[in-house]
Amino acid sequence: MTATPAGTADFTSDELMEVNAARALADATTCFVGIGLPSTAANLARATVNPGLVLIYESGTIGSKPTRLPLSIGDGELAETADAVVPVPEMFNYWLQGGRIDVGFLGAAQVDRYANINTTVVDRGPDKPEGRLPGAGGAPEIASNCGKVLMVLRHSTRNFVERLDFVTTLGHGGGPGDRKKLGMPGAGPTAVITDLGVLRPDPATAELVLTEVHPDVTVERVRAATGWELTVAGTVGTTEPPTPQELAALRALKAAGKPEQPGKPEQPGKETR
Amino acid sequence: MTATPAGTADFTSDELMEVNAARALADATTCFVGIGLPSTAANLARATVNPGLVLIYESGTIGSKPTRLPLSIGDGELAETADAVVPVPEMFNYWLQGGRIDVGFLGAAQVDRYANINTTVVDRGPDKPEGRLPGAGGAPEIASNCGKVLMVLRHSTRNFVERLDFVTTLGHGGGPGDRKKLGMPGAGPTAVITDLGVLRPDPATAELVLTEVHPDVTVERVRAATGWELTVAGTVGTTEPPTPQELAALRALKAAGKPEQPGKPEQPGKETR
Amino acid sequence: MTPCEIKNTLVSILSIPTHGVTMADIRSLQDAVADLVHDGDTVAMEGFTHLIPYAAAHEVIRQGITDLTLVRMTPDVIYDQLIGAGLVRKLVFSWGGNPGVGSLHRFRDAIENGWPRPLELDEHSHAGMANRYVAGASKLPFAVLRGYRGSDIPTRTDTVSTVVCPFTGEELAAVAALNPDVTVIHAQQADRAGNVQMWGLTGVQKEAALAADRVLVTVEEIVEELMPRPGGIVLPTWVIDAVSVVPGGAHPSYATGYSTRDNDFYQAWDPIARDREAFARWIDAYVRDSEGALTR
Amino acid sequence: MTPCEIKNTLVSILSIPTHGVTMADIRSLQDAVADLVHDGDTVAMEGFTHLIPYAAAHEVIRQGITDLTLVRMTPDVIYDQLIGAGLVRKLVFSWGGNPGVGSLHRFRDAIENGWPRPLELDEHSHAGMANRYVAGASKLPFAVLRGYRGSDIPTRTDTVSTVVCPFTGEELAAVAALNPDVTVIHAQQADRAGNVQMWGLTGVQKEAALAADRVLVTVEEIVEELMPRPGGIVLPTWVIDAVSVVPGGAHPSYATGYSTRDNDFYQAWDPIARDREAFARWIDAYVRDSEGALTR
Repeated sequence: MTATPAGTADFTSDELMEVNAARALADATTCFVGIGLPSTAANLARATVNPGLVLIYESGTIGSKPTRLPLSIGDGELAETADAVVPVPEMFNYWLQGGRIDVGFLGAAQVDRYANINTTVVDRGPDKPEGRLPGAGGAPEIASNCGKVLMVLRHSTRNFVERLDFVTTLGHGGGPGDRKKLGMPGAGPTAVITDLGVLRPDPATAELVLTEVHPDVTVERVRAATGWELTVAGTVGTTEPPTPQELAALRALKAAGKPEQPGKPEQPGKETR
Repeated sequence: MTATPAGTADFTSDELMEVNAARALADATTCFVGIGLPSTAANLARATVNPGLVLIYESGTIGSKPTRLPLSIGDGELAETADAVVPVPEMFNYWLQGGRIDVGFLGAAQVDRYANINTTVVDRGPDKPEGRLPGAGGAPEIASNCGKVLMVLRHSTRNFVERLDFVTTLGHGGGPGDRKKLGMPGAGPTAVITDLGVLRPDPATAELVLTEVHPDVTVERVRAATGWELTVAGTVGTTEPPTPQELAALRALKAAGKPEQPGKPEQPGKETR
Repeated sequence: MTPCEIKNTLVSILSIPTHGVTMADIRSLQDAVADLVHDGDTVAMEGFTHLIPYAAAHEVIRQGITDLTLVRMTPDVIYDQLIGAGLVRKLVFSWGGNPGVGSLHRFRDAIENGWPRPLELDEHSHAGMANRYVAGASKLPFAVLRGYRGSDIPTRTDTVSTVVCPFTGEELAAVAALNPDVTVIHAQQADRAGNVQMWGLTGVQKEAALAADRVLVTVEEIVEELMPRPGGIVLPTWVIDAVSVVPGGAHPSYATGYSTRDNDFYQAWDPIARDREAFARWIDAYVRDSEGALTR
Repeated sequence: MTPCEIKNTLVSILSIPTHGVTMADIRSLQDAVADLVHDGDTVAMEGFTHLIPYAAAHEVIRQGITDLTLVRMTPDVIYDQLIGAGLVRKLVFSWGGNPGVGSLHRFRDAIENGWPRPLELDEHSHAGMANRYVAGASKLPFAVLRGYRGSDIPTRTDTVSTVVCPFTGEELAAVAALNPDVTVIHAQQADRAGNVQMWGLTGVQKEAALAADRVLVTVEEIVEELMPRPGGIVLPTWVIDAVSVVPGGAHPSYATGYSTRDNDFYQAWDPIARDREAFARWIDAYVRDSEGALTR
């Protein structure tokens, strides 16, 4: 995270990524929100470009309006501020599979050129055991059933890989038409937003193409951080730096995300019951 | 309905049927209750032999404790007095199919010697259209999935038929073993309680056999009211007449079942909105 | 470049097309029915004894919307009226009686005598119907249950079949999903944004609504804020097309917290429905020419 | 013959054997765990972030009940502790992280290095796991979903397969039912009869409980009467085997209305779990030898 000056405000590349991810939700109506960066982006969108955005968390909350960033998808405030709370099976069956959700917002550990995702295991070399990642969570069906999918993750050759060690969640498979062949209702990933810029699938090939870079980021730097030979759009745009309002909203959300815990134990291990 | 004297109390054959049906629930723990006679019996059981009986109605109520006989399975009091109210799909999937219910209590339009049930259509002769009955409702799966099934209906050759015009709900099929072959979890009908007596399936043949008659009812009268050649048990018992307590409880339930309607319209057709 | 201009630029660069999600309109029942219910539609008016949307059905009768395929677990008096009015081509159901009273005479007359027109049937058990709605809400083509075993029902419908469990080899019943063109329900309350809350017996209304292409909800009243209720189900505005305020719109069914079931009406319906002319007079007097008809 | 004698006679004539339905016992956590959880059992301790039954898991650790197959959508720190304590043979799950913090290090150490013992995995997506519980609660052998498409997950499990819709020909995913030997959940309240109510995020607890052979519920408190709550789920006493009163029994998870999530604990867990010795010291200090251990 290097601080980049921009007019009156200093901001980090992470902040720019988060702001861009929020902006991508400007026209969304309902968003299935993964925890971490997607949750930051979705909550920032509600505080800036899209106050009416309906946030849906897999813990069962529909229309959550948290005032601070939740640490987990099951923080109490998500339920307390929701329009409706439903059981988890209903969430996945009636709401997600039921085609009710406009945008799925996902993170990833590894992504390939077709926006396929690995969050299961990584190969650490012939003499070492597989490295364990958290697993699928809701992602395979989020990516399949939401109208569109946005992804947000940091850009490095560790994350943007030539070949996934495991396909947890299908993005565009091996090219255009693969989703359709598999009977996946949604359009799949439409943008991958990183701390260096934005990649989008080429409609002809479904391959991720660099379409925007952040201010002061060169195309060469993005190429170097990408594990495959990156295709670059004919015209590469530059994303707008965060406005002071966006930055203030983002920082306020994050500051509010670390409240004093009521009944906070003196020792980390101490249980209060 | 002929009034039959019995000690100090007069009672009808219907009342005796209802009292006997309630007694059959003495050891039951949970009962899936059809509307009509089964509901009368189950509510009377709660008022007499089995105050702890858990009444379950297909409208979604678990543990209803109505103070008067509900007219429909969705009367408000069923929900207001319930331990839990669940959506209808949950009722059929988790509770009934889930094997949670001890006794299913059914009525019937036609029953055959194997306690199979028709509530769909009746053949009214070659020149006439089929006569229409209400249909299956919950019965096929109640009869399949409850631990046991009790039936209550009035005894006549119209109801107790040699051959059903339509099998809505399987009782014992064509004999012992048929339920098992079809993979039906519950034991099926164990008693058919009528206004003349009680029939039970012979364990060897699964055929309904007359095991008890009501006081002052002859075996011949039951034979004459049965549309097949009725098998009679070696010893036919006589059911006990209603106790004064049972009769009082039954009549109180029925009287309470006809309350003054709040906002009752002057004309039957007048809508109050 | 002002922040607003920046926003607009970025929206054009980064935004994604919306998925067609819109808020419910709060509008008159007359307009809502005219817009959402069309000749030939498959319509589910649900409510398991409780919250049956009678007022909306009466508006369908007034507008003469016809050739309907009606879907309901328990047709009840509401469908007896629509069938008797000659608007129904086909009925999908599982139990067709007047609860606690007896037969539905208009339903029987249509099936047995084709009056006022023949009525095609697709008949199931309650468990099957409930699961057909679940499949519909889940956007699955079918649902699985351990049902219909030994029953003749599957001989009279093409929407029951079987599947074999790939793990155990057990053969189970499969029922085809129900996805109505329109689902109509009655609820206690909506807020001004069109979010709806119902409570008490909630039956299969959530499934029926989420399975449908279009959803119309009549409500007892509009409130400033929906206060969460025990047993309450909230349907967010963006799954609903129109909300119409119709106090008492479930009569002779009821709305917990607002009214009680008019059991006398259900009993009084029996002689009315037994007689074709009495029925016609009742529909004219209390539906077609009623005061309510003029003000809605 | 007295009415009571009559009743007894009639019971013997007409009664039917009970289906094995009994009321829940209210008893100490120590006794309940000892009776209901056995070596080698398949155990689901559910609670989606909210109402996670930590106290019961700690009692399992104290009693050294081992060779468990643990089932949970999100193993969370609760299973990190059981895995690190060496009691777990196999894990059935869909997302194994410390929510909002990072890895579950005991879970990773067991999988990557077999410490303190190898850990077999049966891995799914959330949608798959949720539907496996639904099938279990419905006593169906499998559930159907439109899932796992294009994913490698089915190559590593024998509990995902396919079925073909008999109506449309579409191939869909089938997942095998989950029917744990024991399900353990935490709820806010029970009444003296052992009926239980929970509210807030209720996750898959109803399904997990109804899918299991045995059910243990820890509660914040016993109340005279369960007052229906918005969003409340009631499990009647006759589907529960034992209720144990354990105030704070979900800590560091939480119980809506009683406590808030101890996010600091989740963050503090990371360095403890990273280090095998620090973990062992923590388990000894706060679980095995804790005051709570003696009083329960």
